[in-house]
Amino acid sequence: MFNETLIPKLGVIIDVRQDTPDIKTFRVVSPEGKKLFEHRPGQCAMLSIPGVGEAMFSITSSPTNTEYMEFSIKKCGCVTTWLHQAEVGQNVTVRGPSGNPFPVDDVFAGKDLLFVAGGVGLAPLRSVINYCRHYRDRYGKIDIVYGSRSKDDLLDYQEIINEWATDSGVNVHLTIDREQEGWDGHVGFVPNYVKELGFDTNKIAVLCGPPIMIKFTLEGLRSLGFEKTQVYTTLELRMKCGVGKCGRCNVGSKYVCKDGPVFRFDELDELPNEY
Amino acid sequence: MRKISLSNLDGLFAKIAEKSKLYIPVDDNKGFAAFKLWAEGVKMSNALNTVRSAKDFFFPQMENLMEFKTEGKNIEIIDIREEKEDFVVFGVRACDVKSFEILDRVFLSEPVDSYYASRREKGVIVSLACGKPAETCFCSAFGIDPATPAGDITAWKTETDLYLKANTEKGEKLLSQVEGLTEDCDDKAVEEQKKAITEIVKKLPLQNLPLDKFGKGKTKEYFDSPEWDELSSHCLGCGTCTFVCPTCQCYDVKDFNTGREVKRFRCWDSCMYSDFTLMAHGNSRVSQKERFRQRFMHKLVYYPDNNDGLFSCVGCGRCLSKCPISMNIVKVMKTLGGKENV
Amino acid sequence: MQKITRDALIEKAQTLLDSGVVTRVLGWKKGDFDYDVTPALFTDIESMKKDFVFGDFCGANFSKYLLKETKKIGVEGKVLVFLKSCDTYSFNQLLTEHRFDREKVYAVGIPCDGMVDVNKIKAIVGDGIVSIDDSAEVIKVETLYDGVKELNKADILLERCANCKSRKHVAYDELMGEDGEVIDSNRFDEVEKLEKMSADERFAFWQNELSRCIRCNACRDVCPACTCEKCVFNNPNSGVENKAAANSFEEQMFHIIRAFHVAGRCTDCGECSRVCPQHIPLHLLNRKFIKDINSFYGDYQAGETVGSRAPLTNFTKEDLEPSEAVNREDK
Amino acid sequence: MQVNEYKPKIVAFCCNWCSYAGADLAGSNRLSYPAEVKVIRVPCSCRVNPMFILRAFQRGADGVILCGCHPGDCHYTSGNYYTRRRMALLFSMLDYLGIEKERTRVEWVSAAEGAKFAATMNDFVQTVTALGENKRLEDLRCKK
Repeated sequence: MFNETLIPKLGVIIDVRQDTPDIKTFRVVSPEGKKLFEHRPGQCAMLSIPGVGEAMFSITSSPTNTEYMEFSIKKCGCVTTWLHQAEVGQNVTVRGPSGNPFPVDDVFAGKDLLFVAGGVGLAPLRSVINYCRHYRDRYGKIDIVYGSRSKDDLLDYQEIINEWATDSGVNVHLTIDREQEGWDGHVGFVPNYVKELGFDTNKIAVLCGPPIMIKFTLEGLRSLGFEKTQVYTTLELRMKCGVGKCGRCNVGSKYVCKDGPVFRFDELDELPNEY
Repeated sequence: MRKISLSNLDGLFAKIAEKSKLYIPVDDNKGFAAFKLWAEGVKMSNALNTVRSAKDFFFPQMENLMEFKTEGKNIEIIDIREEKEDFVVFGVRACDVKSFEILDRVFLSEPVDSYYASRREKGVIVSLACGKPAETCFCSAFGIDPATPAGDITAWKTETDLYLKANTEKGEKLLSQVEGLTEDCDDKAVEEQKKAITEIVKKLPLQNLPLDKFGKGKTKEYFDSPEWDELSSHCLGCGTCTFVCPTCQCYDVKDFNTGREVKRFRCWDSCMYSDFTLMAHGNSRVSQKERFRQRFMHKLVYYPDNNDGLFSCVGCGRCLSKCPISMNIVKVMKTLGGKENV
Repeated sequence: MQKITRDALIEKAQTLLDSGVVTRVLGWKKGDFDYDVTPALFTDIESMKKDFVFGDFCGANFSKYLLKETKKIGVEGKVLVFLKSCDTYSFNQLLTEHRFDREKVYAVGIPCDGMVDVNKIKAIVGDGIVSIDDSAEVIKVETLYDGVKELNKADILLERCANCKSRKHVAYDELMGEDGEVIDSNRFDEVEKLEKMSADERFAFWQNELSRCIRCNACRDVCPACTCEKCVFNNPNSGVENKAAANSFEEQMFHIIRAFHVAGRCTDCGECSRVCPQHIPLHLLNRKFIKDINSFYGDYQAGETVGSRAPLTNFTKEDLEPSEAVNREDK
Repeated sequence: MQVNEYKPKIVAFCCNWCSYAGADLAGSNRLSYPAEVKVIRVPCSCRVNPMFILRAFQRGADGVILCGCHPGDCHYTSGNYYTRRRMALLFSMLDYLGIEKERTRVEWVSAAEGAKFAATMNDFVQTVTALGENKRLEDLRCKK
């Protein structure tokens, strides 16, 4: 019998972390306690609970983590709501990895990097950021702009201030949408903040967040002089098979699960506007 | 080339059915054909084609993929795949044979879909030349010859005899199995029929579709065409075209909880359905226009983009005769490609 | 009954468009073959003169299209719709259920002497239809293989037209030609025939029919009574499959629920059977409900008047018991 | 006596105000009715949608019985009148499709009629036992 990609592997949730009021991060390993499979930064995996459904999630942990995989999941639909009530020890099924990773070893190598994320949009970027931090000497300066609705909605807040912000050559710029007690950082929307910060264009930018944020951030970067060939993002659409056969996650002739989820903006320009 | 008298067709079927399951087109009580398992007394239909396509044999409308048993926090994954049996499909028309090639490019490309592959491996296709193509046929527009269909064996039916010619090793094997019933012959009668079919095909009304206007790299040209509004305006959003289409291959994966275990199955899905791309946060194809456009863009542009220019339509004409509102790929091609070319 | 011609309808549309009574026309558009017509919206008379057709193949019931048409935002004026007598019942039923704005529609009733079923033609003449001349009672069909054949219109009518229940128009702003009468049809004959069979025979009959179902949902999507914004079969939380023809249970369930949901609201317009790609006689399910309703609770024709209370949203204290219903001798 | 006697599975939808109380009374009066009857409490017999009944058959029921207040006594004034019409049509349709009409039943049981509840259930179980397993409205996926 052939190996079948539709048949998943068994995984166990060994840790659940409440990141924000509606986002939890799940740590998953195989029943033997090992990492389920190797992946590259930016790739996804299908998680499922039999009888509830199967859905695609970004793998938020870095490939350099050899012990486990993590998924940061926002409570949104059927599967995510179910996962949010799951406890440690719960089995889930995992299938993957799906899609293409960020070109961290060729295009990104030696360059300055700018990561821009909004809300749960940090989830797919976290694996890349941690990968680049792990191989710190392979990359130039790293800037991270991350915004959320409020301080409580900032994902991985502790990790960001304790680890990312203390790394040398890594600049973290946090922002929240509205004034809040106990917050002395920047207040305002991400796109404006990016423009205010005014980055030089000699770097690669990676965006992820709500569509509206992506739209305006891209405009902002363009006004700063960035070319579309310098800016990457990651897409998400309805997926079922994860291998480009079930026919629903396509944007034009590209399948997000197979040809994506990572796209460069000039590539997206070639595709119809249906995502 | 081998031949057998039509009067002994049952003998041929019986011989094939000795070794493997045999499916032939059979008329129902209303005179519409469908592939059915052959058994003593089952007569082959004279209809041009079956209502459903032959894709069912390799990509059934519904199939169980795997099972799960859950208990508390534990899940057990059960692989229910089994070795498939050999089977023979008799009387597949040229268009449907071509559709297998189109499905193959999806399901047999990496990563191979083992459910499809295991059926494909076991099936032997006996195709049948179309003596009397219908006005809705336009396979020749896609370079398919209804007089010489592909398949493991090609068959031609004349007034008196059935002629058989093997094209593949699988076909040779099947022919040798029925060798005692058939006799060697020349291809005179077959050549005559081929000529006659070619003449008829020239008279069919839909042979010259503006195919050169579609294909690889035409996404931008048609995606924002204003014509989509009118073309899709009365689409009901049902799945008839998709489900009778031999090349539509989109599927859904769902779970069914039987109370004892969860069966994960896949079933045909239709891009015409409103829930096809529905996500918790919204739908990327908000109205019927986008769904309608997806179906035809996929057949005429996206699929060719990914498959060396091969169109994902075989001109079987099923959607022409089955669509509740008579909207179909021919009308789409004519409208978008410009009527002056037709 | 005089035959309404294409030209008469175009003339009517022109008058209404020119005078500004309507701004667009819902009509039939010519397709690739003589029997192949598509519903279309015309906004000017030139395109109508070019593409509009009217003939024996214009069976589609346009009342459901009015839902979408009257909800269009930013579109001024009324839409002209041509309604055959049977369509007017669906029109009224939709109004009863407040499904569209009557003020945005201008309905012209057109007399109809029955529409033709192309499948019946194909069953007689075979494939390869080159042309069909339906201008007279005797329909001339030319095929590639058999030359010209003459068919009697009565032999090739759509099922619903062969058993036409009414030539009377129950709703219109204007009527072309003379109105017809309600017909004492034989439409329940087949239901009765089935009822007389044994349970085993009935079961075998329906298994044979329903097993062909491919769950394309065309019967639901075309039905003028099925106008829910979100169908129960499309609700993932209902646990009902909307497309998986899993087994005979799912098929029975789908068809029972579909027919039950329109029971008392179904006007017997016959669209479900007309569009079924597998030719399942779905009208026999709907008619069973209509027949039962008539015999249990008194004659009721959905859509006969606007605002009537449907039998299933109504009751009397003397209604018969379910046990009596299934054991009636005269059922 | 046969050892492996066939025991049908029966689902009884009981309205909260009359029939469920009737079942309760049958229990407190120690009137016995077969254990194969699984009672599902619904706020009103009118709550039972035809899909519930089909669903019960799908999940392996051999008979489905619906109990509500006597006509005229509905807690919500008129719920059971609607039930009566719906079920008359549904049962007639099931019969029309060739499904045994004895597998479905509607019975009006008041809160005071514990004895009637027990008698009805005994009778219904007997009827369904005589019919044997539900084969015509079964979903094989749910069978063992």
